[in-house]
Amino acid sequence: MNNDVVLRTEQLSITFGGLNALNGVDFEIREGEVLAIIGPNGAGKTTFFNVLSGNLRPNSGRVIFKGQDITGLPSYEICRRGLSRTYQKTSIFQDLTVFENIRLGAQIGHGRHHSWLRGALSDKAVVSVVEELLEMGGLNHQANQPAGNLSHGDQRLLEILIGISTRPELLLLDEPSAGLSAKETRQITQWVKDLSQTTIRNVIIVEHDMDVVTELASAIYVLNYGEVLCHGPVGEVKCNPQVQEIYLGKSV
Amino acid sequence: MVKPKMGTTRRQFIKTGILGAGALSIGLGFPAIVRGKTAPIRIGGLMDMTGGLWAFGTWGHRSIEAAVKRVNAAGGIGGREVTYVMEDSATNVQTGLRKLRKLIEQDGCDFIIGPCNSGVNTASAPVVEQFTTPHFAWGTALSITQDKGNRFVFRGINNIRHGMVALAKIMGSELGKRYYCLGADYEWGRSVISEFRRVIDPVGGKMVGEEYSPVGTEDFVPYLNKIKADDVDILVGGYFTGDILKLARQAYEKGLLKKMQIIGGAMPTGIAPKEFGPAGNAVWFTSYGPQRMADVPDALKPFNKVYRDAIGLDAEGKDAKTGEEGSPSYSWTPWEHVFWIKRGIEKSGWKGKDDVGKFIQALEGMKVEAGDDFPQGPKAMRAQDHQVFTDQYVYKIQDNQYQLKGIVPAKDMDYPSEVDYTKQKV
Amino acid sequence: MAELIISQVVNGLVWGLILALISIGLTLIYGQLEIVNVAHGALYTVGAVVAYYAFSTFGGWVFALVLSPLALALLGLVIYLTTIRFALGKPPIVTVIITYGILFILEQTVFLTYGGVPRSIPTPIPYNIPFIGGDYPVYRIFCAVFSGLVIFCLMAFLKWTRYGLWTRATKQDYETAMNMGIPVRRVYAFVFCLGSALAGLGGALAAPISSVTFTMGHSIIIDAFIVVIMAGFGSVIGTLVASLVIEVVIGVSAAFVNPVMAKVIGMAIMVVVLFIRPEGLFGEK
Amino acid sequence: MSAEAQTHSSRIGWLVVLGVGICLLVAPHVLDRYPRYILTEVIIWGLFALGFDIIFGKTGLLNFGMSSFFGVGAYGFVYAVKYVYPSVWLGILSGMMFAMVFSIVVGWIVTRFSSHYFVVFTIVISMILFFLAMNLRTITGADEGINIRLPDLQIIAWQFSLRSPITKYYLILGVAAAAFLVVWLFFDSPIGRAVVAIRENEARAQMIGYNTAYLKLVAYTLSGTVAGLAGAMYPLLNSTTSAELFFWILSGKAVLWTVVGGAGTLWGPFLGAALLVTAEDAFSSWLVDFYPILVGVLLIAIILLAPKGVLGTLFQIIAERRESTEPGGRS
Repeated sequence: MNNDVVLRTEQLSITFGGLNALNGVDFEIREGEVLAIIGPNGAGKTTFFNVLSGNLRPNSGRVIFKGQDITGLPSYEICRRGLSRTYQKTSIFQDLTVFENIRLGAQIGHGRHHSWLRGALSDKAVVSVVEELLEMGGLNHQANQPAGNLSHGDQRLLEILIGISTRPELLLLDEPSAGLSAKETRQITQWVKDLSQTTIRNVIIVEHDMDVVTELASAIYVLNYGEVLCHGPVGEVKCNPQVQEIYLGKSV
Repeated sequence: MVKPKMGTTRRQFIKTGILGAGALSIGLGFPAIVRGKTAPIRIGGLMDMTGGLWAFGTWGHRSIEAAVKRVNAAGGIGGREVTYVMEDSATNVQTGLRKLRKLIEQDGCDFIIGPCNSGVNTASAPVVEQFTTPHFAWGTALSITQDKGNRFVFRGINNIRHGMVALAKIMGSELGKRYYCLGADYEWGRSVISEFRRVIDPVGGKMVGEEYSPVGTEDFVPYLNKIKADDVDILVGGYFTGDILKLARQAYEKGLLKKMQIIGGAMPTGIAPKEFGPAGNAVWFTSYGPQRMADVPDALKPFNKVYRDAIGLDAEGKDAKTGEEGSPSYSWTPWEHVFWIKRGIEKSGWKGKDDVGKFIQALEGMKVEAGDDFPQGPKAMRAQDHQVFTDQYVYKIQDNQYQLKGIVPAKDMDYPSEVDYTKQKV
Repeated sequence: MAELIISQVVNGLVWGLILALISIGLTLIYGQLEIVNVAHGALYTVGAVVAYYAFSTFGGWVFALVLSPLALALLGLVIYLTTIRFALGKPPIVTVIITYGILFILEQTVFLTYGGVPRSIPTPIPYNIPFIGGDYPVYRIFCAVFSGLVIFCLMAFLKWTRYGLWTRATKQDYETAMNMGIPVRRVYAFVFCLGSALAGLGGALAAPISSVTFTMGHSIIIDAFIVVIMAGFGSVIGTLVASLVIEVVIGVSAAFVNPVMAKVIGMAIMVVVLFIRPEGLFGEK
Repeated sequence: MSAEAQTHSSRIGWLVVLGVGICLLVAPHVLDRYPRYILTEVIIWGLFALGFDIIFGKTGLLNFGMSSFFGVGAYGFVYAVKYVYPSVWLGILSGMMFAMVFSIVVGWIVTRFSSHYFVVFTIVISMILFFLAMNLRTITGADEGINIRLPDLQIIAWQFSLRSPITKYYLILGVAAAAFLVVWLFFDSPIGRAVVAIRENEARAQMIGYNTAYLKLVAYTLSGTVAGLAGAMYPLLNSTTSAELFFWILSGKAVLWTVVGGAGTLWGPFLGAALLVTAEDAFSSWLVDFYPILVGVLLIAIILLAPKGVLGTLFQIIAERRESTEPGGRS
């Protein structure tokens, strides 16, 4: 096996009540790559993420992460091994402060989550990471706000910040621009781009907005009816007539 | 958890203010601390005014109130006025214990008259011992004047043992030898059955089966199914009030009561005999006092009338005002407890807390005659276990009436005491 | 022994049907409104009390059987409008606390008006039929048949009528139902009333078997919760099956062990079922 | 602002804590006998409700069977003192350990359920325990319970008689304060804060690396142990215990006290217990008939209008006041 491969799936399949949500998906992401997954609604993109992150257990097939089989491991274990994700529908800790939202992930990143003999805030290493991340996301002025008070755009940002607070080696972004205005989309795209060039080098992104995909990803996988239709560099896939027909037809 | 909308508005502030103020005003309802330093003798009544035994509590309360009024009208005890404070023990041991403390510690009560709830009475025993406050128990579980009691606990009413002995004596020939036990799974229910066995086993009784149902059973049929009508003469029901009603009716509907008789643990309170319907004709009860005026022995009739008039109980054993069923089988006891206290004080010359020892010694072995003070009849307070011995009544329902079947005199129900409190310090 | 077991099974089925009637009200309300109604037992009590008054006023048992569910539907509407309406969409645990409050209010109101003394209603059908090892009251058989009939009608109603369709649509997808022009709020109110009426009917049926007191709902509500949770919250048919299973199991085990252990075995069955199938027998994942 | 933000609390907060602390220390010498008794009892009930708050207010699981832990703790105390060795410390330890073991076993079963399934499950298990406690009378004494004689309190070489209610008060206050401190530290620590994350969003907590099943078991055990510790102090106060302690009414009271006082605040349960126990005490003799109705209305009103309870809403208001005056800044 190539050591360069961060994550690989083999013949991943899952069915819901007779419906093949994923059907023999082979997938691969290499070190330093930003990949996008596209496809029409119901193509199985989010299901694919759910299987990778351990939310769903596949009926067959394997997920290999950093050379280890992680198929069917509980999601917390997968996260601790360095695979983190965000959600299309914002999933944050509404009543907790923005600071605490990020801190919860950061203490996992530092392996400090078992301790109960010391105050959580006296852990300088964790706190400084949180402050760094807040700075990075420009949320430091709202650190003490309950996360539910943030604007939608900031909540999307916080969603990603929580995702990277656990110091993952691979980040799965599920439609980071969902529900954002054009301007906000541009901002978050730029932000993710910076991120992928500095901290988190391996990113898989599910996205509808082709501009975002073009801006961020180096290669694309196209899913349709739970199967990989085709994959390859962005330019190549965009030109694929099949892809244009089923998905990109109107927008390219 | 609940996720309220963010941002406290003025409205929310006001809302909280109102709620907070409401809660605080509840808290501040805490009554001012009043401590009597002088004259009155304080009697505390711990009564189950709410919860399952509320009917007993309500009548007990009326009884004490009337008795105290009567004592005061006659110039109090030794010239001192008697005041009465009532607290609701809510048919609940935890609440009862707290209210007991309230009576002793806050209201400064010198004597406590306990509720009909055996659980509260047994749990009270260590507390009254600690505070050296005489306690007059009203519950009928045997243990109150046995292992669970102590020198500060008295009981002016017979207990289940008397009740079962009396039943056996009166039923006599009607009492078949084969019996089946079904009781509620708590101490009182179990002791009804064990006391019945204590009486009948030595004279050839044969137990066919024994079961205890969990508290709150609605359907007795699964247990009744185990009983074969031909094999059993008597169904011993270790149940109280509402449950004995259910048991009897369901047994009747199952066709068990064609020949079989049912023994109820004690006379129900508040339940009219007609509620039993046709099932009633097979039901026997032991009763701690007379139900109707007509059942009272002639010698006691004038005394009983005084007491009934005073607490508003009519000749039929109903509330003179509302016509609802009263608790005549029990409600004389708190009344008499007031007068036990009076006799004790008068005999011992009790002046205050320091004389408790003298008071207790005065009551130990005391005999009282029937009178307005003791309308239920003459009594003796046994010294060793502080248990009163008095007459016991036996009833049966017949044609939708509680019908007196007989009265068993105290001397026929004697049993040796297993404890001797007189050896304890006071 | 065989005789005893048969009679335990029969009685278990009979009592199970009555329990199912009450429990189905609980599960309907949950399935539709996601309200965990702790006050359901108090509604059952009120149903029995109304039955008592109806019986003693009009002298006929039929009146009780008609008036109780009607009165309870009305009471359900009042409760819905005053409190439940505001609890919709809140987490189930919040609804537990709200209905716990309602339980306090209802029960004490019954105590203050009806009184604390247990009273009884004479058996409406005072006949027994000979049955292995003894007699069996006809009224219980009537109750079982009647309950079964009501449950059947209810299921038919939910399946074939417009309101039934509406309730199913609302249950599946609130927003789509809204867009399709289904009066969602009215469906909610209706289902809450229906559930309350079933509790009332259960109370009216059980009143002549049990005795009518203000605390009679305590033990039944726990039994009802046990079957509803074992069935999987929201499943009508599951609730029916679970009621029958639990009552038969309790009855049959009472033939072998003491009543308390029989009861504990009944409860333990629920624990085991949920341990294996956390979503309940008929629940959806 | 969340209750969690309160932990980095302002100076005023500490002053209040200090004030309350001093009041509690002085109280037994100022108060008359009965109010002192009530206060002692309130501390026990508050600690019991704190146990409930851990699982409900902090973890988001409504445990309607808290009475089991209280009962187990009480019996743990009585067995140790009566049958093993007459030492109060042994009794308290035993009550706590009994409750801890019990909550681990039960928690292992129930924490795999959530929401309403968890609620019903906990009720049923507590009912099973109640029926068994009533049934196994040779062990529990059923509803008549077991009365005990308290040994003297031994602290190193000093002996104190527990016949003195003041000694009892300080012992109970001390144990409760220690337990409160442990709980408070727990929820200030990384693991405790992770527990709160479960309440907020269990799926996400799992996704960022928390073994939520394990954390729920930890919270459940802590909750049961604290409630059991409160239970162990009940026979210490009243020299008696009975199977009635297992009855669901007591569980209902824990819910009531905590919701009224302020779920998730840790102080709220104590406040709620104080308010409602004194209210019950003051009212139930002259407002007997309407008290339960009042309680019902209060419960509904609080959960709908101020779901954080008296204290939680107060905290929220203070926090937002502070925020509006000093924008930004973490602490």
